[in-house]
Amino acid sequence: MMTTVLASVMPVAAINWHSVLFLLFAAVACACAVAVVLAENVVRMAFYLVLSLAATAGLFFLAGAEFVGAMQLMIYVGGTLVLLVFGVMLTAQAPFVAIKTSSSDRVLAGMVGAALLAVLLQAAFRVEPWRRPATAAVAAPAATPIGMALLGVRADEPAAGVPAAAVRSGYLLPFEIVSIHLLVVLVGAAYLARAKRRRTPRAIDVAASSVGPVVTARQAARSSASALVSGGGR
Amino acid sequence: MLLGLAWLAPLVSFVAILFFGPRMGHHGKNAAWVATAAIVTSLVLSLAAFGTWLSAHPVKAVSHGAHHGAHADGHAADAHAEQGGHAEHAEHADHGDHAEHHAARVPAAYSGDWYTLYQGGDLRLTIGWYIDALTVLMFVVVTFIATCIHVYASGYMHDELHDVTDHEVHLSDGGHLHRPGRFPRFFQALSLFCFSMLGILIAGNLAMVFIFWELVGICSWFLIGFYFERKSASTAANKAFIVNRVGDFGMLIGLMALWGALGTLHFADSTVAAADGSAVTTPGLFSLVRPAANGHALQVPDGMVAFANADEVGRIAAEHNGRPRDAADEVAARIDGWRSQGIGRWLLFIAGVGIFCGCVGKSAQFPLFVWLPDAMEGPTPVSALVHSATMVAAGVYLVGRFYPVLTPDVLLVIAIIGGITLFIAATIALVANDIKRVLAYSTVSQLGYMMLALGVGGWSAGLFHLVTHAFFKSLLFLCSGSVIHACHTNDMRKMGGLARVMPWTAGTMLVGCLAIIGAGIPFVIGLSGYYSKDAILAQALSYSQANPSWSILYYAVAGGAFLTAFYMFRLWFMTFAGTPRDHHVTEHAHESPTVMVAPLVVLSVLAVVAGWTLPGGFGIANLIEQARPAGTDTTSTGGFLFGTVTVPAEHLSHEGSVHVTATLTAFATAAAGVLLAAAMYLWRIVSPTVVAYTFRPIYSFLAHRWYFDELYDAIFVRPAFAVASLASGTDRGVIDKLIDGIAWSARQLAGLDAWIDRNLVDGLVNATATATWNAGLELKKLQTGRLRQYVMFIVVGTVALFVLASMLFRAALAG
Amino acid sequence: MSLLAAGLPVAAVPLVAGLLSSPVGVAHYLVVGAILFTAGVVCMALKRNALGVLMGIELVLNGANVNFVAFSSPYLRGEGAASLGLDGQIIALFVILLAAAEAAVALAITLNFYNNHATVDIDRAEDLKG
Amino acid sequence: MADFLINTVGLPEWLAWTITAFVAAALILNVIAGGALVFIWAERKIAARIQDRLGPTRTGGRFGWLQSLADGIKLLAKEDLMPEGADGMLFRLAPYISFCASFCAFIALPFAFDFVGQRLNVGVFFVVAVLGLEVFGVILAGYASASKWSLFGAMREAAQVVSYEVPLGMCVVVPVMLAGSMDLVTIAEKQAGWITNWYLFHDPFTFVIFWVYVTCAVASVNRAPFDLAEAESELVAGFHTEYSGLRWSFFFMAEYGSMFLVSALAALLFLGGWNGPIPVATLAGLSEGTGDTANYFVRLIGCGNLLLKATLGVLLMMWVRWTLPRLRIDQVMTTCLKYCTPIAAAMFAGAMLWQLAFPGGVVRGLSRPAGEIREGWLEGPGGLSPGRREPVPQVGAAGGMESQEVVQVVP
Amino acid sequence: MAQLIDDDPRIIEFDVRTDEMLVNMGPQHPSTHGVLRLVLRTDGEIVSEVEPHIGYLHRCAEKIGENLTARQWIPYTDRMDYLAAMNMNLGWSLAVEKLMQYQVSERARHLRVLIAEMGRIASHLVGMGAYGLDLGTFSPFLYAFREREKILDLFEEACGARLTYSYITVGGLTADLPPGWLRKCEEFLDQFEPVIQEYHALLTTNAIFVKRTAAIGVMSPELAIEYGCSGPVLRGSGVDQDMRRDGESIYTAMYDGYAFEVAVMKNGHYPRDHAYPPVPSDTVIGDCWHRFFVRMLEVVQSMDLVRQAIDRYSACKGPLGEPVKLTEKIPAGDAYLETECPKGQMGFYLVSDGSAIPWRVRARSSSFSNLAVTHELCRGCLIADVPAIVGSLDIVMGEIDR
Repeated sequence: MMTTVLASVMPVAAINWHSVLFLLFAAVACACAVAVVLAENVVRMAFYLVLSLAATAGLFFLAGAEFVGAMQLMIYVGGTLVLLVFGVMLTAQAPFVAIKTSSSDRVLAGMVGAALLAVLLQAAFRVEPWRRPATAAVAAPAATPIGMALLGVRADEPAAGVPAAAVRSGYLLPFEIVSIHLLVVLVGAAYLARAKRRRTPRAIDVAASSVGPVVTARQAARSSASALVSGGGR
Repeated sequence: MLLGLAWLAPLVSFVAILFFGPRMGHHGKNAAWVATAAIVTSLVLSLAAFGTWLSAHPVKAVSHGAHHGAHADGHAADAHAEQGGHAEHAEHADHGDHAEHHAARVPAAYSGDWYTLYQGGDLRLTIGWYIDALTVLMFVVVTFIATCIHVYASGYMHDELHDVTDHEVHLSDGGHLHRPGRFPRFFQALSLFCFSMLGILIAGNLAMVFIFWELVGICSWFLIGFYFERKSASTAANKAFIVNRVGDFGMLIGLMALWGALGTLHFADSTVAAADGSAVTTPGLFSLVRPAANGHALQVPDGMVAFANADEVGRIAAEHNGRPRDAADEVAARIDGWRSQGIGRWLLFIAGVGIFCGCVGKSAQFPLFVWLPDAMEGPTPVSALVHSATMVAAGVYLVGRFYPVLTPDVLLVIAIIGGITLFIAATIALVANDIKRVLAYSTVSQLGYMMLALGVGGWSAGLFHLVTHAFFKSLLFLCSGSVIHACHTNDMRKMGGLARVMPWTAGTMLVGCLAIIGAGIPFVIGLSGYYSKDAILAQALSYSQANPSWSILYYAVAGGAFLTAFYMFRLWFMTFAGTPRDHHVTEHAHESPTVMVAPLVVLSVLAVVAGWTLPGGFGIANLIEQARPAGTDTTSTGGFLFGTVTVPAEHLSHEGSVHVTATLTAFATAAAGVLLAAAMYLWRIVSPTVVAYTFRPIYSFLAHRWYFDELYDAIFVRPAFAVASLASGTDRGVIDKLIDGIAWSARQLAGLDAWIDRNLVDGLVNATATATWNAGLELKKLQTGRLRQYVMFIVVGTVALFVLASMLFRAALAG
Repeated sequence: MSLLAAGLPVAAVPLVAGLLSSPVGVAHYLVVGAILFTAGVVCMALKRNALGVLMGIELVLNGANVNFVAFSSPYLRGEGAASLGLDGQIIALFVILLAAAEAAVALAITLNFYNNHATVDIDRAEDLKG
Repeated sequence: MADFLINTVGLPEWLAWTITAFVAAALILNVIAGGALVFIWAERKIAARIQDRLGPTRTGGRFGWLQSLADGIKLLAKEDLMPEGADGMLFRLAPYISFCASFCAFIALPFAFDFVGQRLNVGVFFVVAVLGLEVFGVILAGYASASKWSLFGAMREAAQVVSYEVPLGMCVVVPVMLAGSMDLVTIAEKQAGWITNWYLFHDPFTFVIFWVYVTCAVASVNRAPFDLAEAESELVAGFHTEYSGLRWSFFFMAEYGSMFLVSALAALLFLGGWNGPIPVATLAGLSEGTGDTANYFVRLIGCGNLLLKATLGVLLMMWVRWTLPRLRIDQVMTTCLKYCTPIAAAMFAGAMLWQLAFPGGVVRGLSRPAGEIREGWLEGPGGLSPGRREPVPQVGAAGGMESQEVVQVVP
Repeated sequence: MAQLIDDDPRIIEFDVRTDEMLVNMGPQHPSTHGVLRLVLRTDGEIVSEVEPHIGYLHRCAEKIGENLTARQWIPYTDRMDYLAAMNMNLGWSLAVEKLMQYQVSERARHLRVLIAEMGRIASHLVGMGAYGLDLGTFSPFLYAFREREKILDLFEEACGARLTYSYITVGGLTADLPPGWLRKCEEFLDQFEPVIQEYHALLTTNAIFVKRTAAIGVMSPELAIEYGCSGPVLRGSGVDQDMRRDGESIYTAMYDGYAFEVAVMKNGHYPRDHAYPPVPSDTVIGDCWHRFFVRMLEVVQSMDLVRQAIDRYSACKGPLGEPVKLTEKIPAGDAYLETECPKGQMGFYLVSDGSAIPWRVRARSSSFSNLAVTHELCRGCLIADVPAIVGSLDIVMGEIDR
């Protein structure tokens, strides 16, 4: 029915396929984001989050940010989420997978969320006038300018006709900082997640250490004996 | 690019040993391999670069600037002429009209930047390169000698492979220091040292030079203080470092003068691709000081003139208030006038002298040469490296590199300093008995030679001597190391007759001695030192002819040659000739292992041949000539400080009369020195003891090294102590008392205050605290510890803020 | 779809048609970003599970990223309008990287919390409560 | 093809593009599904031959060539079991996620110049990233199965794949660096010419890193000796213990799809892509621009080349699987973190320095790749290719976008 | 307290602490060699405790033996270690003969050696192939079974059965060898010898195999003796014991005049009677690799013994002799005899009241003792090591459960 109504309103040829794809990805992203909120089970939440993030990556592709999109897939979806799922499973015991929230909290959060959404939407509609996008040929997006910028050279601005004096410096320093940051985070996370605990020794350890106590006992016996002797001598 | 890699190879080794040194084999045994491999890599790459350079810029036999156009068909003859000992150069003697040729001649040089460290305003700090024939040559020399020394050191330092008991360090309990070996650490420092030196060589700007300059300094500190448990070693290291800092301070002043006035520290013009794609060329120091427009003649750069005349510029700017372009135009129009008034030349002089100050420190020139002999406290390979190829060479190299910017005044200063150094060091070397000290003072003396040569305009002569000296001095040091290794003593008086037990060492050392005194058959052939020393003498003679008032310089050189010959052969005779003086020493003496002898032989061969010019003109001298800075091959006259000084063009020294005189002088003085030494120490016609006794005061003056250490002690150290004790006395006697008094009265006041405090203020404060406490108790309930509520608060707050703001400042936020 | 099929506002049809036929602009992306952001915030506020809160944070960051990318996109801007250009994409990249780092640390903290308290309920993380 | 439909058949543009897209999707699907069938049969035969057996002999007449089809039919007919405690939705979805990830990566995989689902600027990156998503299906399957063995398998897979992405990424970066592009088409095209132009032989470092890549690729698609996620002697069947029937076959197809994918990627990155060891086409004068039909056949041959190389890669993996024992999980991680990653990093640095020292290459100097000669048409996806004489037809208001979205498989 | 924890060597820092899990490995699991059930208590991949549960294959064999005559019980011994049924037959026959003080003919003695050693080869081939399977490589398993099939063909020709032979029996063997059998057997041996190098290449010296087995499941000699381990498991720990040499005289008499060296590491090396691959440096005596290697050595050793037995058997011209009657009475008393079976020392005990039917029958299963040590070996290992360790013990559930 809807199709027919729709078809009566507009011809199929008028459909902007870019918009269709955008709507598709946007719908998946938003729906899954909402599903994350609504889901009770942590693993399912993670699953929806993956879908949402992947759909966002699709949006990035549509927006011409291919590198960012691939990065999103690789790091966010691939790395972060696996990490999360790990966490879920390391603590995978039934009572912890689903911790219920009280319904009053839900209502409250819903209201607050709605208010925030209203504010954000209002901003979204008001800040940016609804412009028609450029239909003229745009330079094909490439990863090269990003790479150059990360190395400290702005290749895009001169290309865009920015006067030489106004070309800003690249992102070498932030890039390095982020690199160091990641390293520190890795080390820190590994350190934080450690736990001390008693561990049943392996058989090999037992075999190795079985010699130890015996010897010490023997030595102890010997030393006490010698103490006795020397004491007697004195 | 090859040189860049060659430069970085020791860095790689340094980093590798730094991190993995202790794990490299037993006690880091393989560190030597890593370091040697790195330096060999450097050597190979340098040789490759050398080859590339030669293929791109074939060395021509003509050493006299721009005549090859006019005398293209005379090349073969020239080559023969040079082979024959520069016999005939008359045909070049009369070139009145080569100014325009000279103007056109610019040395082949490449420069550029690898990486821009910082760019802001005019200042552009880069890691860059400036490569000409000199750089390439020095790369080969440095890496080659460093390679020899690495190989040698891997044998010499084997003691460090296991735990070492240092018998020279006495602990409080009477025992000797026992410490783990530091083999990898040594090679680590050695690698860094080579890296720094190569960095200086390749540097494309003064800032980079300065960075590596300091790195060389710190490396020398590491290496000289390698046995840092020994007090003498650590003191020597500190001394070397501090004395160098004194020189570096001057260098910093020079740097600031240059940068402040000219805004660039690059040697060469640098071309930077501007953002709009066009290439913007910033002139470097060389082209600023010797602009091509002016026929590469030296002039005070515009920037420096304007800088020196800042008041006037400011006034002009004020006149043209609001029209900076006009102001600039007017300044530009008037600069030539100012320049002719001599404005700014002081600045250039200061810059030159400042830079030279650094070189004084690094190249151990008077008055900062005192550190070099003490640096003998380091292991011998280090001495060899420091003395021949790296540290001291850095100073001469920098003067050579910086030569175009130096005014005749500065050159004169350099020449004088060089002459003084040359003489003082040579005299001290006469009486020193420590084999390494003799060599050390000989180094200082030879450095004085080089400086003097540069100062009197013998650019290529000085650098030529630097190269040849690098070979034979490292040879001499390694030989002495070999001797010390065998005899376990440094004292020459205990040696003697070693030639029989250590034939290789003796032979190679003899070659080194002959090379350093410039032995050769006049006008026919000679060892490497023969050519370089002749060139210096000739140039000094030429200079003294041009400036009769400064002819003392020539005599200093000639006298120095005599002294050199004397003390070098004194050393050789005392060590190797005659009969053993101390049987304990010679009994255990033995030839060194192959790994130590091999570098000796290689170096001795080079010490012989390094000065030769092959048929066809290939030779180090010509190669250096290729890098001659633009505009320095003419006779130039100038100076305001010491009257007019004429720096004669270097090729003038090749003129027959000058050259013949110089050669004969050199030969005569050297022969006289050798004969005297032989007379005293070999044939024993004249007893050294008697001579020493006869000239007792002079002997003890020399033996105490001109009392320089005592002088410095008296001038600088003692006063510093005195000032310090005065300060501390003032502190204790006056200031402390004063403060005590203040404290006492403050105490009384405080007693009063305490009463007020307790009764009045505390009551108020307590009331406030109670109120705060109660408020806190109430507010505590808000902080539930529940993250989720906090999130909620934040969101509500944000929304509320936004709503509030959009109601109040509708326009501001909604837009 | 089913709502529409059930005969509910046919007036929505022109809207859908408009969405389908008109090109996408920045505002579209901003709306998506807003929804993701809000979902994230609500998620943070709602979930008692520490991991759920983490996921909320990820959503929030992601919503912000959508905005950055949208503002920097060469396709979504009108002629002559100022665009963030490369900056937006690079900021988005950094956000992604830092989000990964944040997730690692937060997860480590969560695990540590779990090791100490045997739960991941953040309502029980009130040791520092005033 | 879209041109053909629009210009010759006269279909409306949107329909033409849709049909083109579907045809492309179908082709890729066939590569996976058909490939999986062939590979399963090949695996059976190869395993049998390695083990002194005959393998399937009778199904389909001779050589048992219909065996995999018969298996497929059996799997279709099998009951789809789901354990009682399983998380139904995730359990059902997991195989499809795995399969989709594997399938998605094929979109950016070129089979020959212009034979590519969607030429992406960041093609390599995209393929690797999407390939990494396959692990999600596995994790979800492991979790949703409500079996401890499955969970173990999933955890192993997660740890392993995430770890191996690091050296894999480093290996992939080397050809990217050499080619100066992340576009797979450009990378492959830069290796055109004689065999010496292949990045495998570019320098010693690339040669070494190729083998590191092979190791990491085998590990990242979970093949022996890194098949820990499904280690049958330890974990029964790992993450797919509880699966049966069609869903199980989807995992299988995803696995074979990924195997083919990494092999094809290896071929593209190191082995010259669709360029044979000898530039036959160039020698025969069949350069680009000789004519559309000639072009088409040249590319078809190139496509065959690539398929051949990828198949060889898959066969290599099979050979390895039936020869070597399985590593332990900690050894797998050790291999990754202590060997592959440092080696890859060192080789990366080495290749970089090599490139710095010999920018022209050493062996490459012998023959210049065609791509460098025809530099002009290697630029980005928007560029004009000689095979297509006119610019990409612009459709709709946002015509510029279409070249991004539209699938161009057949010129 | 903190001090205490820091000093306690048993407290080890973990990367990540996770929940403990109880996992059932078996009885339906690909690598538990039958119907063994292992209950693992795991922390992630790390096994903290392993508890073997047995009894799924219990068939009351011993009780049945108290209702049958000694010879009638022979087929039940077949079903104990069904992979080396010949050796089971031999053990029981010898135990009964010990009580009866029965002496078999010389020819039968050599034939028994021949058959028993062939059985040992067949058993070790399964052990080896299945071990490869446990470690995830499939092909060696089939290579091993290819050769085993040839042995089974030979057995089938000799006694008519491929698995449950009941060939060796009280008082001798049920039948003599058919003509041409020895030639076939020699052909098999000649063909088999180079194949062993193939096994070495695929398993023993394979880097991954060594990585999986070296220093895994290390069993000290003391531990092995404490738990009563025997056979290759014991010898793999470096204990020099082999019933064929150290057993009771009625058993060792069988091997009189046979030259063989016990496959055990002495003074740091294994017997040098054949060309063996070198021992990898990262192995530890008593680990899985050594247990496996001892089996490989014993295969070669058994081939030697078979060759010697063939020579002696064909040299023996006397009659084979008939087995005792089915209802032969057994003298009153009891007898216990341990023989060296492929899996270890298999002991049979019988008490007779003088009738033909033993009053009491007991079997001492070697696999049972060997399995008992599992929980010691697996403590703290990884899940993947559990099959590797259990596989290296080479157990047969039929023998354990009886």
